[in-house]
Amino acid sequence: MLNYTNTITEEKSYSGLQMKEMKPIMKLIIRGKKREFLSSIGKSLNLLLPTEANTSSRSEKLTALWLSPDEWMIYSNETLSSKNNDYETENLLNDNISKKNLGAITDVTDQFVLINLKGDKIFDLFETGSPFNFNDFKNKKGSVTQTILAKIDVIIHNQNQNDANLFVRRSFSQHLFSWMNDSASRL
Amino acid sequence: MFIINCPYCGEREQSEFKAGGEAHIVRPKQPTELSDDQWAEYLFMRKNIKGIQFERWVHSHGCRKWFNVVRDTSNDVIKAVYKMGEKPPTKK
Amino acid sequence: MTKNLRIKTSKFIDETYKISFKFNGKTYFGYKGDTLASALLANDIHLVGRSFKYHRPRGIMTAGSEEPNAIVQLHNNTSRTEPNVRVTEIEIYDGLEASSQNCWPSVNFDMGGINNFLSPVLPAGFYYKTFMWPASFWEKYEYFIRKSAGLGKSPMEPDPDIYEHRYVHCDLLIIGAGISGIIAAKTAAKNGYKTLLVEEKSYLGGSTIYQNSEHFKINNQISSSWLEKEINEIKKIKNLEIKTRTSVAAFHGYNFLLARENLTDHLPLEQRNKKTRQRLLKIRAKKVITATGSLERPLIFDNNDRPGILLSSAIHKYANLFGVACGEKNILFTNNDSAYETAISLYQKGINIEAIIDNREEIDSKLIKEIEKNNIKIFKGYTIVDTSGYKRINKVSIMQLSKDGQKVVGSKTTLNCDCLGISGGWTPAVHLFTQSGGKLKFRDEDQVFIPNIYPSDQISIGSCNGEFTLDEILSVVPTTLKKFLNIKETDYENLEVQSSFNKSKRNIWLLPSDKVIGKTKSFVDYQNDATAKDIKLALREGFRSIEHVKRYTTTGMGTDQGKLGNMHALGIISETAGSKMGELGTTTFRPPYTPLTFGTIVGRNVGEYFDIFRKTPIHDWHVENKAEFENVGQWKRPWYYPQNGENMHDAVQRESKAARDSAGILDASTLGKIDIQGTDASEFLNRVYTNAWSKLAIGKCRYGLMLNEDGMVYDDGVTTRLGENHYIMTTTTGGAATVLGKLEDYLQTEWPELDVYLTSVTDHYATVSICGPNSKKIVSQIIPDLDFSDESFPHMSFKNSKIGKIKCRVMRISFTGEHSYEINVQANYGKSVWERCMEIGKEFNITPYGTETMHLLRAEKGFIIVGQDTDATMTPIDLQMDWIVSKKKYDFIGKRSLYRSDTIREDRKQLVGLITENPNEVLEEGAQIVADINKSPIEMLGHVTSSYYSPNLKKSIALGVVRGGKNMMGQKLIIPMKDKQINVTVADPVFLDKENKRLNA
Amino acid sequence: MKNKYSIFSLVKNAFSYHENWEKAWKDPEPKKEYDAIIVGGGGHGLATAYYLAKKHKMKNIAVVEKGWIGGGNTGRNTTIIRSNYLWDASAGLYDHALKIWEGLSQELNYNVMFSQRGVINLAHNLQDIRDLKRRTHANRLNGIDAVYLNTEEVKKFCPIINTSPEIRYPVLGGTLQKRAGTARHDAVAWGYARGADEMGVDIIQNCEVKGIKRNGDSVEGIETTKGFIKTNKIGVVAAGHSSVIANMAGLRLPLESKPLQALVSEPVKPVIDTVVMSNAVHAYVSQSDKGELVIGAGTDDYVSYSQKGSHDIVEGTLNAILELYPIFSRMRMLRQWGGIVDICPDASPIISKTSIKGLYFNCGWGTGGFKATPGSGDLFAHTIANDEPHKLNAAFNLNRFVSGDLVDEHGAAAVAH
Repeated sequence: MLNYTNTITEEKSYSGLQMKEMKPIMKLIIRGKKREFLSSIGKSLNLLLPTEANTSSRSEKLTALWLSPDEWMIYSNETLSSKNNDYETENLLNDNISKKNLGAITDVTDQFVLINLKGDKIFDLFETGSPFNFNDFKNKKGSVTQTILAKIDVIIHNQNQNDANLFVRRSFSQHLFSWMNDSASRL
Repeated sequence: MFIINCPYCGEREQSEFKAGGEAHIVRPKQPTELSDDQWAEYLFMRKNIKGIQFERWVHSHGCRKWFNVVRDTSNDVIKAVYKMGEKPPTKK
Repeated sequence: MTKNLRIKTSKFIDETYKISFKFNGKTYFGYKGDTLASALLANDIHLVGRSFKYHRPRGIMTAGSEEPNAIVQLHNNTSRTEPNVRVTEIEIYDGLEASSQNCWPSVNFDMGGINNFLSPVLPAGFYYKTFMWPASFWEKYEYFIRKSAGLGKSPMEPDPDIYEHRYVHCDLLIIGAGISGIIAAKTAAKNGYKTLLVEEKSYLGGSTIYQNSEHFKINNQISSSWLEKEINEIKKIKNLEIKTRTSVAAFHGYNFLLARENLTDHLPLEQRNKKTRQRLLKIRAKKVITATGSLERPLIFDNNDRPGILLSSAIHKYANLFGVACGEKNILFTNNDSAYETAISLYQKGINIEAIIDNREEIDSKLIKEIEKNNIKIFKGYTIVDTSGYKRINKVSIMQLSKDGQKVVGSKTTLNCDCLGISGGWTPAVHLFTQSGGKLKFRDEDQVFIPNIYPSDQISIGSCNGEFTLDEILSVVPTTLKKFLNIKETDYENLEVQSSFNKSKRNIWLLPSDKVIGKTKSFVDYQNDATAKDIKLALREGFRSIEHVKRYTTTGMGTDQGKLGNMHALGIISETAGSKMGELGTTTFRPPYTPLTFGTIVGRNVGEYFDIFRKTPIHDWHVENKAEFENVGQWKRPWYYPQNGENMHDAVQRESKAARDSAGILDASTLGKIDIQGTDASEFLNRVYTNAWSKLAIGKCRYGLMLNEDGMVYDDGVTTRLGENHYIMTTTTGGAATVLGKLEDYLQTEWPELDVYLTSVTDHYATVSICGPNSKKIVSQIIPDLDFSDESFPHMSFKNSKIGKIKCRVMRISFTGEHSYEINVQANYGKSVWERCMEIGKEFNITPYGTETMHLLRAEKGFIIVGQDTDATMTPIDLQMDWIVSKKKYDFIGKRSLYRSDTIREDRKQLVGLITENPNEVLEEGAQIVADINKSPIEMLGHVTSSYYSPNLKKSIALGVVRGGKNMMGQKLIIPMKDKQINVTVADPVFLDKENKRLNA
Repeated sequence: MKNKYSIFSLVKNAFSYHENWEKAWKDPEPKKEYDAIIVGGGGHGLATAYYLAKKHKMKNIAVVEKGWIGGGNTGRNTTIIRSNYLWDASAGLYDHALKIWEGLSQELNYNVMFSQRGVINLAHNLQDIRDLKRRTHANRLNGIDAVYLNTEEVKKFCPIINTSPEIRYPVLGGTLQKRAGTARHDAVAWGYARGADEMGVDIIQNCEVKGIKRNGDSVEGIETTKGFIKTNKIGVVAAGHSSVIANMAGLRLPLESKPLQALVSEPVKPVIDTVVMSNAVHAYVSQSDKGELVIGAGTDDYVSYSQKGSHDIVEGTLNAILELYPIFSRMRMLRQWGGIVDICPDASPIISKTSIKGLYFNCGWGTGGFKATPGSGDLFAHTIANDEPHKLNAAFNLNRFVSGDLVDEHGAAAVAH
């Protein structure tokens, strides 16, 4: 049996800010342009992909983030078991999308590390390292952006008041988390 | 530092983008038919305009989409943006 | 014993809070609220520094960031030392230590002062005219020139402080919290604008806040008390953020501004640790209001630079704001009314005024009447022609001005003083406006440049827009705001304003003297010792453009960037050259407005945060096992694994041998991986690689070479066909990002019709590569239910499988020429897979190897490394890889370029193997290769690209590129080193196992 | 004869309060016709005119400048001079220039303050080491005084560099060219202008070229803001604006004009006595005689003629500076500015004839033109006078972009210099 290793081990807490990695979370990149693609995704997952830029949609099990006109990320709302990495959603979409040449499904579960942030200082932290304008973003539940934080590409999902998910590529995640903690320590 | 209005994501900082040079230089469909001079023209020769330039940018740290920008290279004012494949707006 | 010139208390000074500080080693006292300047003046100290060129004694001249003279070194010889700090800007704190600069042995006796006597032979640009003989001597002259230049001293220890960035996005930024800024802030914020108000000083209200004269009233209240109420109100407004000690350094296009927020420089040292010293605000404002005020102009006359000479407005400020008298025998010299404001406030405070010299003839404003009423002598129509006093002014000589103001007439009168206030009128602070690309216009009536054309959504208000008087400001500013913020009304309609200021002014850029100009020293740029006669000399020598004069005379090139003198320089040029001011243009004001600390610009991107540190999923194992690491792009890759004190050579020899004799294991997770899907995937690969892909069977792998459109090798790697329309491509570690970018570019812009999707999965997989004769034994134990027989799992093929319940992909590919496998597993299981391999591999002495060994092993096989064996000038043909260039394919990226007249030449540099005569001689990578050592000029045929001692071949091997090398097999060539020549023979680049037997061993 | 510059003439003139110095150059109105016109009054253009007059005895020539001489990249660059280039062609070109630099002050009787304080190029990774060694070996065989240094030797030559192995990209070694150094940029333009003017060259400022008159495939003259000027030889040395002039003649060049920024710190007493450049960490620094740290940044990636660049570039450069020199953290940036550099695909210049008879271009110097000023002027003058290139600039022709025989110096240009 293979052991599962975390990328980010500690949970960190500061006044007005808590940060921790959520894992394992299934993550898929799904790509497609055709109309059947959207409808077929909708049917398969009973989740409508957001077509408006910088937004997200959510079902009981899954959340979908808009990344570009033909690209979305789908991730599981709950953490899964680390004992196996055979995801029914992925298989379902492979059958209904890939095999039917409607689009592309790619497993990126470990490509990205999901860091969850809670507290009222989330955006104060982001403002120390991201050029993105969070003024409207922070008041809009479900908004999504791909931008730069501390020179690293990130996807930020404002899933709730004082509750945001940040996705960063695994090989960058420890560096970024260290930077976030350094910055948070002075907020 | 410009603010660039990505046709897909909206207004973002220049830091999120990369420039791709002069736009509407179509890769020849039949390169082998071209003379060395014609190929060099495609490969290297540029208008390098001082004034209104049509150019390519990519939202490399966002949606990763390429698009076109109309910019006055003498003062860096961006006049318009438009998607790949769309007709360039006529000069105002 | 120095005098105490602290006069009656000011509410801005907390006399209950005494602060002790050191200046040039001596201890003094000041109060909370003092700047170093006000504290020094209170102790009757004017002499602070020495000038740049002539080392003339210089004192405090201003009360703000425009100070040219009084700059000091803080905390000399400590890690917190800082050169060139303006005493007018630094707030004093307990333990402050400042010392004078650019003087030796001391500011009171400075050897450099001799330059003042040599000055006749040191006119502007003298160094261009001499120090040329003998030719070889320049370095020696230069040594002394450099030593005498340079003001303060650079810190020599790392900076203990922390700096940060903050990105700010607001509807409106207001720069400057003087009366105009305050009015704007209240108006905008009340109308719903998310507003940021920044002020460089520690207090709000600008110069109005200490304007206590009965002559300036708003709604019948003294202007300062009126403004105080306004300030208290704006502090309560929600969507208004106010930042003091924050100065805007740069105003770039698109309303992007940089501001420095100073957080700890006013605190005692012991209170600064672990705090952020300065924060750089990167501001994006939808709208900007510039309310930066104006700077008082000096007057240009002979010896106008002595300690004790200050701007009249500075004397006013020191008296009213800091409660300090700059002297006991004060004289004021002016060409306009503002000196009289100073006079009145000095008079009210009982500070003695000897006389006022006014170069105007007819003057009769309320202010002047009051002065005369208090029978203070006013010399009307007079000018100062000279001053005396070496380290402190003690006399001024005055004469009457001719009607046209061009000459002096009559006899000379001498007046005693210990302080001289000068006022040449006001210059709007348009620096930030012009930085942003704004165009100025010249206003003749009062000889000022004011904003004219705005390049972005911004406006200038108040005295930086040429509105100098209280009544002007209160009538013009509200109207301007209504238009700019498009709102109906403000709180400032029909106020009742009383302002006694009369705007008349007699502007003479260079005041006449009774001496010939050649004998005068009328300073235009105080810090750089540029005088009026220097400017005239430059013009005489043909330097016409303002930029030429500036560069030739160094006017405006000091740390104050000519905030005081630039206008006079322009004036003198236009008068001398007979051109009009407006047409002459200004010199360009370049960012930053005031010098900006490097650390502030860099923020936290220092030390461990200088650059990103990418780790593979197996990184921790490598660290635990003492790997030495190599930087590959932003990745840290194991370089080699030294065991019990091995050096690199021994470790690499051991690792390489083990890999070929039994089993080696490599962390290949850093290779770029791109998931390619879509019905046109095969066609896409056909277009981006040099070889053909359509016929590659599902489950098979193929090596591909990617070119630039110019035909030069760009990247390489193995791509595997996972399904009919599904591939996974690997790229070089360094190339990963750029390759994906390039492919997306072609896909989106050239071939949008192709149904292809690219997704990076580099970080999703950990890649464990096991090679060597025993590799199969090991992997088959890790994945027991997979058939590893050569029949079902041949070289260059792949299989999906599982380890336990965990999916993985196994490729049988080889970069070493050995029988080898690559296990790709989801990253979070990678370390575990690696450890299993080590565990099971024990019995086969499985040996982890790093990049160095990998490079050696592939070199034995003659496999290239893009970037090491290639530069941007190598085609696949040059690499003797013709076999991978499809002749059938109609087109692929870079194909056409391979058939240009110079790319088809036979005598291009080509990749070959090199064998040294002496098998133990290992060539130096980068060494050049020649055929004839005696030929001159010597002809270099190429160079060594890769070179190693091969433990498996027991000899040195090397790859290199050699002109025409293809047809030189067996030929002898020479490597000319510094100390010797090495003979080599050109050979086949494949040194080991030419038949590829080992792949299936 | 103009009054000669020397300490004696300074003393002599001191007695007349420097009232009697002559103009360094006249400000003439253009004549109707010239034998040759140089477009662009920067260092390269003025040098070209100087050598046309001096070596090729062409006296009836003019330099037309749209602003003031030396106001473009000449007056904006960071003045690094070196010749340790990789390829023979480049080494030949830049070392030819370096040799002229060594006697230039005396030749011009104008102190250009050429200071041979040495230039170090740092290596931060294994490929850097290979590339720098490759370059030093080539330099040695080309007779150029470049040597390879290990980390300790680097530290010895420039003690303030942080050579700790703990930093993100440790200094693994470097190269040193001792003959390399810096010079005073303005003085180069002024010195050549004074020299050319003395030989009768007309230096015409505030004269912008508006068009190039052609007769078939040869040139007849230029339209300017000061009227039409007849000539049948036009040498264009317009740096960032080369393409603008080329377009007037209906030519297209393999150039892109991009912003390049630089900055100086406040002046301090001598702290660094050499020039240090780093490709991998993207920073280079020297100290002016005035005491300012002179720091060059990289280019932006977009075409612009605005003479402004993006702040990210400046920030990135200072990041690198503080990585290599942590002691400079409390130093302050005094001034920052931008220039427009014309960049060739192979990062090498063009000194070449064109398809139009009598039209010559000297451009594409990218970020490294200043160091070549005297050589570039000399060789371009030769090319114009003889209507054929000198052997030292033969490789830098326009045709290389057609035939594919590029002189790829990206290694040398990876960081702006």
